[in-house]
Amino acid sequence: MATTILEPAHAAAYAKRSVLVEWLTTVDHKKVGILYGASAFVFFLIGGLEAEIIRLQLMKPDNHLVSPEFYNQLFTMHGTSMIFLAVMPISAMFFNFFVPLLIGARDVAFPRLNAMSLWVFILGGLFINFSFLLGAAPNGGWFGYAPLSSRQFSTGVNMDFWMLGLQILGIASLAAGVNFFTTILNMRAPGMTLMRMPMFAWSVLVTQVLVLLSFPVITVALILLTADRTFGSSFFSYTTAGGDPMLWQHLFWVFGHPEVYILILPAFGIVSEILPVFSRKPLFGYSAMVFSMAFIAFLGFGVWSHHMFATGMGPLADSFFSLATMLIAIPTGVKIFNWIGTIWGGSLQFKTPLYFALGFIAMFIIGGLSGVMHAVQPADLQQTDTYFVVAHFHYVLFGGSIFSLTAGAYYWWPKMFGKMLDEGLGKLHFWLMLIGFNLTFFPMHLSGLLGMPRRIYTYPAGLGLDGLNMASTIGALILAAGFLVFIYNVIRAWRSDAQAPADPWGGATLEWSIPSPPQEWNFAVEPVVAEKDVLWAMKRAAGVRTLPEPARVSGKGIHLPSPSWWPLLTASGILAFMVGILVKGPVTHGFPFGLVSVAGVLLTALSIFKWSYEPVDHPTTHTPH
Amino acid sequence: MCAFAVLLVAGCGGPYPQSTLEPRGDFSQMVDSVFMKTVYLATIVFILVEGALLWAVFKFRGKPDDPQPHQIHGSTVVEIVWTIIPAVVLAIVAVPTVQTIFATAKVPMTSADGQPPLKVEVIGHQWYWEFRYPELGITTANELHVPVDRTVDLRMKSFDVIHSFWVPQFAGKRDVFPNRETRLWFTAKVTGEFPGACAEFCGTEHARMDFYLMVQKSADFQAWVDHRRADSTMRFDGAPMHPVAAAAPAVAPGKAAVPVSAKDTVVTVAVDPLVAKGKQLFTAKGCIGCHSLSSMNPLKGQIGPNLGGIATRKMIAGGWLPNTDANLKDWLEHTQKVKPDVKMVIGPISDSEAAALIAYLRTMR
Amino acid sequence: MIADTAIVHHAHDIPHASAGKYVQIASILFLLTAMEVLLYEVCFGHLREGMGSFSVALAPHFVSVLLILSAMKFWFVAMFYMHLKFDIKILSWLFGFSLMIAFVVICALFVLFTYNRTLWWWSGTW
Amino acid sequence: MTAAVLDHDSAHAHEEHHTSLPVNSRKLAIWTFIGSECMFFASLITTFVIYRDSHAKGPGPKDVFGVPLVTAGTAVLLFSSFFVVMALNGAQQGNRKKLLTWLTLTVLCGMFFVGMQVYEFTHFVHEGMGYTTNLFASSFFTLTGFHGTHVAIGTLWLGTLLKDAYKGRIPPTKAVNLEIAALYWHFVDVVWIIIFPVVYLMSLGR
Repeated sequence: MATTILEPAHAAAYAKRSVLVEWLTTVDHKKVGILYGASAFVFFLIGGLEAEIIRLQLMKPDNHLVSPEFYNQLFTMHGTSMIFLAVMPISAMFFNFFVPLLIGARDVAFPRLNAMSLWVFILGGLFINFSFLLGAAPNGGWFGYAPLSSRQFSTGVNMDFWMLGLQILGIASLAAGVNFFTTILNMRAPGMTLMRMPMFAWSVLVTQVLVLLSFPVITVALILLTADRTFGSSFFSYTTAGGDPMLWQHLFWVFGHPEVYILILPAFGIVSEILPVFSRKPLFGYSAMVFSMAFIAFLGFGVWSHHMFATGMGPLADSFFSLATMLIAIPTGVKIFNWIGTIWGGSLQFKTPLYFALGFIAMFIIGGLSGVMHAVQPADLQQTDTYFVVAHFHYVLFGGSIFSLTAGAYYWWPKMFGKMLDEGLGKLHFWLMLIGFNLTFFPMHLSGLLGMPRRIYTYPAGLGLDGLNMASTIGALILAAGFLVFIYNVIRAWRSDAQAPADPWGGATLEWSIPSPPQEWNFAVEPVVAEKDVLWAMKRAAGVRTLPEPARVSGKGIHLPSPSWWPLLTASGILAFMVGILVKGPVTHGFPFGLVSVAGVLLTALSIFKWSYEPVDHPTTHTPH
Repeated sequence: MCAFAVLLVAGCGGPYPQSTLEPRGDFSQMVDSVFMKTVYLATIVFILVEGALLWAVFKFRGKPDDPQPHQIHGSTVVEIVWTIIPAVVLAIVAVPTVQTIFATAKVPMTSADGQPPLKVEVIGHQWYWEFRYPELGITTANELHVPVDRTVDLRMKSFDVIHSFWVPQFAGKRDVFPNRETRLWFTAKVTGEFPGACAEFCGTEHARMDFYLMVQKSADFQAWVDHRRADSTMRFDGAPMHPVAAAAPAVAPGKAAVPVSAKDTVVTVAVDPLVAKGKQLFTAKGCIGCHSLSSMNPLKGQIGPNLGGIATRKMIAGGWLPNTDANLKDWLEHTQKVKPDVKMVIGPISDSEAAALIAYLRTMR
Repeated sequence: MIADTAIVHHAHDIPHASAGKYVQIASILFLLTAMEVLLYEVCFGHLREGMGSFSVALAPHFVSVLLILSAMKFWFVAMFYMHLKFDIKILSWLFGFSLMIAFVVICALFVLFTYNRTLWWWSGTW
Repeated sequence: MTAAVLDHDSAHAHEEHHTSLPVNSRKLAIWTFIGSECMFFASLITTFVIYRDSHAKGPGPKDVFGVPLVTAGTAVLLFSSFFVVMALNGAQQGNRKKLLTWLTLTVLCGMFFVGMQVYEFTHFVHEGMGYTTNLFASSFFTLTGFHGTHVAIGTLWLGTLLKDAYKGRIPPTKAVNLEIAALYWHFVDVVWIIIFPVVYLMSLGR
């Protein structure tokens, strides 16, 4: 019904704009997705470089490769980047590109809001990383514990960059949260009931609930920290008026624990898409998968204090949070069993995406088991803040999220760019990553148990940690090699002329029914869905294994949202506001930087105002009546 | 993977003085016992689940032109079974967990040797540890002396940011806050010297905020206490060396410092002109502003570590460098290079001045 | 309840309450607010002297009564002014779930901070 | 004119095309946002409750709070909620006069509330309670300040809708434009319904 032919030639109007303007003003969810992915991959490489320097510094005891101060900046930025600038936005790339395709929609519910999320994210990421150029990158840990992060103990602008940067990124996440929640609930194709949705769409829906309910808490925590650092209050410092650093920890982890699931649930979703396709067998226990995911998300709000077992909350609170944390292992176990159930009895097609998806399961099991060990509060008293924890969460976030996101990249690359990635290089990438990953992080379990605390820039000889750390460093270099292979693979595919087919893997979901890469309007005719795994159903009905290659259509008259400058300008206003606060903090240089903030607010307000009165349609299709 | 782990550990040999796997106190043994239970269970689960995964991957590998496999959408019975199994496994873990939480939370009222627990105040500083024995009136730094078989009741606070006190072989970590007291306890079961560390990121030099736990036989501990109570006052000929110390008298009332004769001081100082010069420099260079030289006269709001008995300590610079003349010289001459951002600022200092200070500090036994 | 049948409803429009209903709700809300203020005045304010033993009896229940009155106001606004009563159920679920998480987090934090020492009851000397 | 607007709207039928749930996407979005805001205010309220007794230095709640002023503010917000719901009613009926009248009153209430809060804050500062005087003050100003910011944004939003209404741009088919603003406005009101007893009355009655 959305194919009503109104006006011709919007494609011509698009072509008139320069490439730069086109990308800066785009509201196409696929372009937004690609921009998310490209910028996040750059931040991922920066974060990876930080990790490599960290590993080189820890290669041997008493090493002096980097200064203590720089090391602290490195690990803070590594954590912050990987969480907020890599894993979340790479997931967001998949949300953006594939959620509308999976649910059979032309776009997200709010295309311009979507573009705004993107620009806020990119500007926020640049803002935080800009601190390196001033030699003042954040140095207080990604968790920014007060009072170390208060002005009294952190006089430079380092933590100002962190706190304001995170605030900017939070705005992007919240806007995207509203957008995708609404999109998934309200933009599904006819017949696509919630319980027929692809599992990835479910994972995004649940993830957005977590974003929407956890990010406001870190927003408040950062506002209070800003009040402390910039305006002289003492919410988290103890010296003047009895503020309580524990409040920071609680607020941070009320956000921080759901954040962990924000990082892993989309990974669950991607793997749940890939396994059925390469097993040629539907996902085992679809409803159990949905309910366990919802249950994980729900419990995720009741376990935050397990990050604070060493603070001495008392046995009652410790027991409560211990048991609640253990409960999470049940739905997580159900998910793992269902994945194994999916491949069980299947006909496994060993393509690169399947390799990474299986690697994900294997690694995530290990991360899950060490997670149960942390839930045991007394054991956690020994493990917390050691390399055992570092091992645990890298098994979950690297072995889990990154393996899954890489699987997703290989799986969806042909759809996104119309080029196939090379299978041989892909498998080489997999083996380098699997070996490098385990060589890096498995020894960390042991170095942690043998007494190596986290966040130390060096350690003495004689603790028996030398060999383990050397192994980790060698592993990290192998990991890096794996990603170099990936980059080479991408460049090769980029240069190749071979066009990917619409459905290279025998897919089950709607995105494989349209050309690779999809045309701007996604679906020339809005699909109608009668059951789960809709494309498989269509193939069954047609009695074929592969549907004929869909034709690329002219798309004449298909109505699309207009490009807009206002999302980018809104984001710029937000950035200006934060820059004003940043500079107001420690120095003013006689310039009233408060005015920069005021200008930022005015720019944002003006942009939102203009945006809400801007015609939604493409200008050329908007004729006066 | 587990075999791989064992090989790795075996390959690297030992010893592992900071290991959590060799508990030598009651607290850490309780923790280790529940931890090992989870390790055994986890190993079984690991082998079964990874085994099933690998088996499935091996068994069900297909060719592109294979017929479509049987399309199964799920099974309620199977779902229920594999929901219940993890629940049961977790219940097995949960029971000892809660028991151990309560057992470790409670500070025992009496020690194994029948005495009340030994109270120690732990104060975390950027970046060293201060230890006070309120019942004995002693203050020391970076070296916690305790008697074997006697429960130690630690009451912990921070001077600045959050730290975390950790002696892996004896107890789990406990965070140390600036505005609230936290507690931890343990009873050491063997004597020896054991490293400990700060486990909560606390700024630039977090990595080098180590300390040593010295577990001694009761008699040795008592000797150490007596020595600390006596010798550090000797040099001060009754009158405090500096006004700040006077403002902060010895902690325990009724346990006045051992009276000393002026003669001792004169003797100590007169032996060596280098020591005399060192003593003069210790004031002239401003050292006394932050460091007390007496275990019995801690500074109020201590900034630098208490140096009472510094000559007998194993390590300097926050439990990092062995206490040798060479290291001490390096420390005095290049403090900010050895440990950047540390609060100690001493200004340019010549080799001879350093030698004099070292000679003086070496008399602090 | 469905009074506005005269207007042509858009596909998504859900019938709302009538103007008369809104006036009714406004009166109730005003009354409840008055009761809140009155409660304060009786328990701790100007009316304390005059009410004597009634004040003394009521004061311990001040917080709970106040919270109940506020919850009632909250409910009236959400149900009628925000039309949750007439709108599709998913909106109520959405709001209700958020409120529940918010409420649980507030309560948990309140307990963790206020009863920090109580939670240590087991450790004897505390 | 109405015909023209309707015609204009029908040309844009795609805007309102198929939705999976029988609810406008923007309305669903504002509800989602409101759900998220619950956690925002929950965190601020928690912070206030934890710190409301931290006023060893400077004035405490009993020194500065006055019941009459804040009751007036509460009443203003409650009435504005009533006004905006009447305005929406007018918009849905296509009753322009009703819409304009009640919407004007709503905007005036919003302005009045913001003005009153400015007065209240100035008054507190004069009494010696600055933002950083003590933690009670900091958490009070942060909580009520952010609530006030929400009121101010809502007032601006309703103001632009009033302009639209005046120009006849809110026909019954576009009443949802006002409805989503009204939902936000009611939410700001229910937050105050919590703040009024929890921050003012309970801090006084102890």
